[in-house]
Amino acid sequence: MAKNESTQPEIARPYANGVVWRRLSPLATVLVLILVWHWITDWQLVSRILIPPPAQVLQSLAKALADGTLAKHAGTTLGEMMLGLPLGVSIGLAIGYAIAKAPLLEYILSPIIVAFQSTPIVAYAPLLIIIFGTGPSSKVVTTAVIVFFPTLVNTIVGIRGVSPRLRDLMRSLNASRWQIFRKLELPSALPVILAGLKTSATLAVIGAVVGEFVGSGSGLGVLVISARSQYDTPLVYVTVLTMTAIALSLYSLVALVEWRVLVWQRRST
Amino acid sequence: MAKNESTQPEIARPYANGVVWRRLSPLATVLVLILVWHWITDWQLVSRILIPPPAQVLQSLAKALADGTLAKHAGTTLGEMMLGLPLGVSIGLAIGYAIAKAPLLEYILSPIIVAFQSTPIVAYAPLLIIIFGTGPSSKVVTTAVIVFFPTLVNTIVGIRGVSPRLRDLMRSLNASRWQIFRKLELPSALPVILAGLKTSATLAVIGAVVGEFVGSGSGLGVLVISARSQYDTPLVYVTVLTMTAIALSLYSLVALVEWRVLVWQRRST
Amino acid sequence: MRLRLQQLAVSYPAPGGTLLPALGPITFDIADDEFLCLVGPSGCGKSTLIRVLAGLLQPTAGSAYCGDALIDRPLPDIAIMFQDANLMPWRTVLDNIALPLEIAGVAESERHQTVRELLPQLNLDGFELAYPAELSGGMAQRAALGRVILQQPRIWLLDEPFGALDALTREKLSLELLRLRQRSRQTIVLVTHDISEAVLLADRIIVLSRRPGAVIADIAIDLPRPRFAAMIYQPEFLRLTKQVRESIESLRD
Amino acid sequence: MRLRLQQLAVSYPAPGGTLLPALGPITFDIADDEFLCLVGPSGCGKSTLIRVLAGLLQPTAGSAYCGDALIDRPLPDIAIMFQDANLMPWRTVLDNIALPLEIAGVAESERHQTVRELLPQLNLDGFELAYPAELSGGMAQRAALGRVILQQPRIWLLDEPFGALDALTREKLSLELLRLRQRSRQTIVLVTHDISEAVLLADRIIVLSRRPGAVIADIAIDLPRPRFAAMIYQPEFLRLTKQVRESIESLRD
Amino acid sequence: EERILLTFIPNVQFAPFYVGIEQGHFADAGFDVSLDHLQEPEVLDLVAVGQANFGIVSGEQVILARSRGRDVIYIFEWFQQYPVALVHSAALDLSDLEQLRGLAVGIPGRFGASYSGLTTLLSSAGLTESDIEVKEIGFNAAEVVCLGAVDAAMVYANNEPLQIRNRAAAGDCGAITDVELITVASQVDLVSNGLIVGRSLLDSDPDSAARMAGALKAALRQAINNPARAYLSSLKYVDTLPNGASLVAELEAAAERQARFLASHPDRQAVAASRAELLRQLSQQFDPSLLAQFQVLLNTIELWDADELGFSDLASWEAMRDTLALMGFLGDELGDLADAFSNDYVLGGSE
Ligand SMILES: Nc1ncnc2c1ncn2[C@@H]1O[C@H](COP(=O)(O)OP(=O)(O)OP(=O)(O)O)[C@@H](O)[C@H]1O
Ligand SMILES: Nc1ncnc2c1ncn2[C@@H]1O[C@H](COP(=O)(O)OP(=O)(O)OP(=O)(O)O)[C@@H](O)[C@H]1O
Ligand SMILES: [Mg+2]
Ligand SMILES: [Mg+2]
Repeated sequence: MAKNESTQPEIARPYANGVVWRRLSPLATVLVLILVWHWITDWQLVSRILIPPPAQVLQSLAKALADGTLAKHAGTTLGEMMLGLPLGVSIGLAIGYAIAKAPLLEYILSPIIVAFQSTPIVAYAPLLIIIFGTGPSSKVVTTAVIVFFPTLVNTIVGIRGVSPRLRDLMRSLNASRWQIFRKLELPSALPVILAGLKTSATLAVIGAVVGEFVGSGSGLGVLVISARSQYDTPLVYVTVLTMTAIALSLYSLVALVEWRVLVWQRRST
Repeated sequence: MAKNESTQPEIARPYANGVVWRRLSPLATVLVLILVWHWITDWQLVSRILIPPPAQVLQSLAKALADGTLAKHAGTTLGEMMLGLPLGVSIGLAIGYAIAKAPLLEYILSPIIVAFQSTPIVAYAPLLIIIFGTGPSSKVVTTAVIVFFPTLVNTIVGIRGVSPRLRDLMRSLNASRWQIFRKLELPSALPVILAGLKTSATLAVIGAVVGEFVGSGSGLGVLVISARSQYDTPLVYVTVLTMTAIALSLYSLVALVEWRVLVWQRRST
Repeated sequence: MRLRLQQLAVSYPAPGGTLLPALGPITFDIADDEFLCLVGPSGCGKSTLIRVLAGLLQPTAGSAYCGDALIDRPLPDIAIMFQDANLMPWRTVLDNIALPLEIAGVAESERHQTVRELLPQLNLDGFELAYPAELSGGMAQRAALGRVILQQPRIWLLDEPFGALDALTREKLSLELLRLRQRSRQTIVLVTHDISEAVLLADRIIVLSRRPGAVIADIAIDLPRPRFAAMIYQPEFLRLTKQVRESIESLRD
Repeated sequence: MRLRLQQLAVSYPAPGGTLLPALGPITFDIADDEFLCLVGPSGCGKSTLIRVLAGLLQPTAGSAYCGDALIDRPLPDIAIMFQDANLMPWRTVLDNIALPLEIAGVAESERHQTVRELLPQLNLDGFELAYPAELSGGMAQRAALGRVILQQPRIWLLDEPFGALDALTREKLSLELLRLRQRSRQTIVLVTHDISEAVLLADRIIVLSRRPGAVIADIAIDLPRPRFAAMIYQPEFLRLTKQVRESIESLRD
Repeated sequence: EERILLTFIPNVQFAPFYVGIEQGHFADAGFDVSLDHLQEPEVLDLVAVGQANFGIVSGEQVILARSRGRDVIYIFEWFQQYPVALVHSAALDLSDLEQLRGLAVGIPGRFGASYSGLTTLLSSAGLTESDIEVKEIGFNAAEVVCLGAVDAAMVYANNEPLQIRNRAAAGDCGAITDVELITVASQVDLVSNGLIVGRSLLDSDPDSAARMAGALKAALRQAINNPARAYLSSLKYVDTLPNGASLVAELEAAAERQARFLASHPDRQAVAASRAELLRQLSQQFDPSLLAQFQVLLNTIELWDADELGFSDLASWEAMRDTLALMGFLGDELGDLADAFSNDYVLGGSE
């Protein structure tokens, strides 16, 4: 099969034909997962206390939707992410670009950068609360911190991988720095940068939620802890599935951009 | 400066000369950071409650080293990481490779993969403990889970970026699948995969520590909470700095491999 | 081994969902041990044809056989030299040339030995540790040629192997090719834009039309062998050259 | 504008910390509006010289001037066509050719218009939306040529611009080049391995020695202009061709 | 091997369990005990599904979890007093809880004992949450209070106030020089932390439940009576405890003395006085930071101590249930509260 695919000259075809199928396949996966989940609870393979049946979760979802709980908390978390994600990503892009241009910077900055990435939030929670308060801004920070690193390292590698020949071409055309970035470096590094963004986008949810764990009045992190502390397992599931849905949407968004932008790579495979 | 670097034919030079400097520069950064830290506490810019003076932290470090506390807890966490990191990374490599070869898989698996990445551990803590117990194995799992994703997405992009022309070459030489992987795909995708590993390696610490938060008797995660609860801020700092040191070592290890493996890229820039 | 092309045609998918006919339909045989030169306008499908014979591209219609075997995947007896040098940027010249031996499982010391013996003929001695990005255009091409030579194939598919080389090096290497072939007879399909070169080397020259390439001339070159550079001043050589040139010039628009 | 090369030499760092002398020291001038052809063995430093003149490579010794200006960075009046096509794989043919206009800030509709007018001369019409990976070797080279033409430079640096082209296309494009030059006089430095082509096009041919390249012959081509393809049968042409060939053959080892 | 699931992390507050292991109370009752630390909901769920026989959680968790279908029974009340309190600067006059109105009060989040405690305090003063400004500050009360980001905060009475006080005394707590406490226990008797078992254990092996309750009771009493010994027993389990040689030597001596003193069967008041005396002696020799954890132990002992250990009464359960109802946390299956706990098993043990 794989062999056939690469020997046939009609390379663009499978993509064109497969589009509908491909778009639907994640839904199929979700359906299968729900079925498996249903069976697990139906046959009581695991206690219902630990894994509630899908129907119960659906009911809980309906309720959380109806009384606005879910919307409120998801709204908070989304709001935090929508600031933290672009913030962290842009800093990652900027510093990553700088490091790619001046490799010494990587050595100088690595202790700081790695420290940011490897310190659990509990350790600096008091600082965070004192400096940013208990409002959304501290969660924007935790999101930005967690999101920053994957974008950074992938930007470095992406920009370093730009063809030196094409750099020569741009220089010979007297292109400005900005033009070199916009017309050469960015498109050339894009596949790798987008991979970094995929990691960043899915980590963003965790970043906001973990920030909320530190101390918050609303948000999915608060909802999940509150549901857990009230032993409302179906609501825990509703909350977690909401997080996954958000992460999956962001992931899909990046995947869509990737798909659109990399026509040339698909066509030339 | 940047211009000069790229117009000079003596491309390999700056690397050769700069090696010593480069190796030392992270140390310089650490020294500067400690100085800044010292001034902050010395001039009481921030309350000592939040940031203890370096001298106090050093004292605490000496004690934690002398009585073996640090070694014991760091040992636990390291042990968890040393299993979880390779586990997560190999699964990431394997699935990433499979997805790169059969793009449909990405669509099918994405809901599951993203769910793993975006679910905070609190939500599945009971299941984790029921299945893996409270021993190190549950932390191996949390480490593997957090480490898996960056390796995965970068492997996908790396393998997809392999030149179709060189694939043709390998096929025309009747290379086996394994040879194609070993001699073409791996070296070609390596820069991107190593970037994924950089993210994974630094996340590994967080993965183990967060796993310890769920429930554990020892490990740096336990130590940091224990120190927090006793308001022993210097010990909190000692623990966090240990985590950073571990993450930095792993990061440097990957960076070293990168540096060795990518001679050709440096030579041809 | 005989190569047979039967109603072979290739189309590529083009932007807009249409198909771009790139080659054929084309039917001809290449005899065992024949040295065939392919000439034709740029973009007429020469490389496409070579890729089909190498088993790297499935034709859209018709088929190609090597002996009795349908070529539907790369066959072990056939080696291809691509139009671009196609070297691995992370391998040194030595390791790039040695790649076929490496894949065949030859031990490192032995394959390095073999390559080092080959390097002087390629004028690449002293560059075994250079990376492809450090080579001139012609040097990269010579490395790629070295890689094919090491495969010792029964059938050689050479896509403009001397395109980036100066006259002297070109002459040296094409004579080297003839010499190799004289020791053990092989089938060679060579794409070139140089008519004198084609006449000097080939048993037969096939001229392709503009895209989609079809055979517009099939000229037997019955110059005696062994051939040598000075032959280009012989009247018979000039006549053949003129014949090929004329069939190409008939394509002038 | 006059190009002046003064004791110009380039060495590359080689594996093992040594230096590889690639070119020179070399000293000569290229007159304003001169058409200079550079020939020489593969790996003798021709591309290196072109890159120095383009301001992309700092010489290790000596210097190059354009008029009175030291060439220490790419100058706006000078355009280079690389030995490999050097197209951006993510851009269509249209956008690859239009790149210089895009960088100069020409509006999209205008630059597309300009490129579309140029495509027929390059035999690339119908391929504006193709990606480089979908082009044949010669087509990619023609796209790269189109990109230089659009720059309308005062000084052209062309590194084997017709290397991957068949005789017909080669002829067509080189005559097109002469025509362009006749309308507004320009300085052209062209690297080629084809001696007839060099004699047909050049005012002057410089033959370089083996690496590190030094001038071993500097031959003025005083054939009348305008030139045309049929000139190759004229005795004066044959005499000049022979002269160039002989100086190259003196390099034979 | 018998697992007891504890919450949080190894800490001197779990001293009775260390004492029980080190001094053989569990072994005497036929148990080879190992301790695990998990988050409270995990402890409860694992006991509910029978992954472990014994766990320690707070009473409110039992009510909440039972209202969502977990059949666990509380058989031994470990903390006699609800451990949560409101801490505030001594400069702030809160003699009447009504004065909380309009103040910023920090709690870790809207869950757990702190939140229940706050709700109870407010309702006993006739206030509701909307009368004050609730700030979710996580477990960072000491820093946040000292730096003045809140006026008061809900904390564990045995730990944070001590830490803040020590800092304030050292001039390290911003403008605050001393703090005061309003304990929840001083207002309402709420059921507190205790030992839980699953229904299936009570059905299959009620005797082991009784033996465990008895062993815990004995160990707890021992910890209360001889805190120096309890601290020393904890050293092996809590490696962040101050364990300087001179402190350990002093505590060894004190433990010996206390053992002799206990042989005379002193009453509760006398024992309490002996603890206070020991602290006074130690304070003269050791830096407050070295003694902090020992002091935490003594504070905690105040919350444990009672004439009869292990018993909980229905009224404290009802008070807790009312608080939870007020918070809107109760699920739909709230059965008879009397099924949630039992004092029968405490009787099985001996002191
Ligand atoms: N991968 C591809 N996808 C789409 N079209 C292609 C592809 N490869 C080649 N073509 C088209 O097929 C035609 C023939 O290409 P081919 O490379 O075979 O020409 P060629 O005869 O080798 O030309 P040249 O002498 O310039 O190398 C061209 O029009 C080209 O655009
Ligand atoms: N980037 C580089 N690093 C190191 N050595 C190089 C580099 N580029 C070229 N060289 C060396 O410099 C010498 C001249 O190379 P150059 O590309 O100028 O040759 P050329 O005359 O253009 O040859 P050709 O006709 O084969 O293209 C060669 O020996 C080559 O190996
Ligand atoms: Mg071709
Ligand atoms: Mg060259």
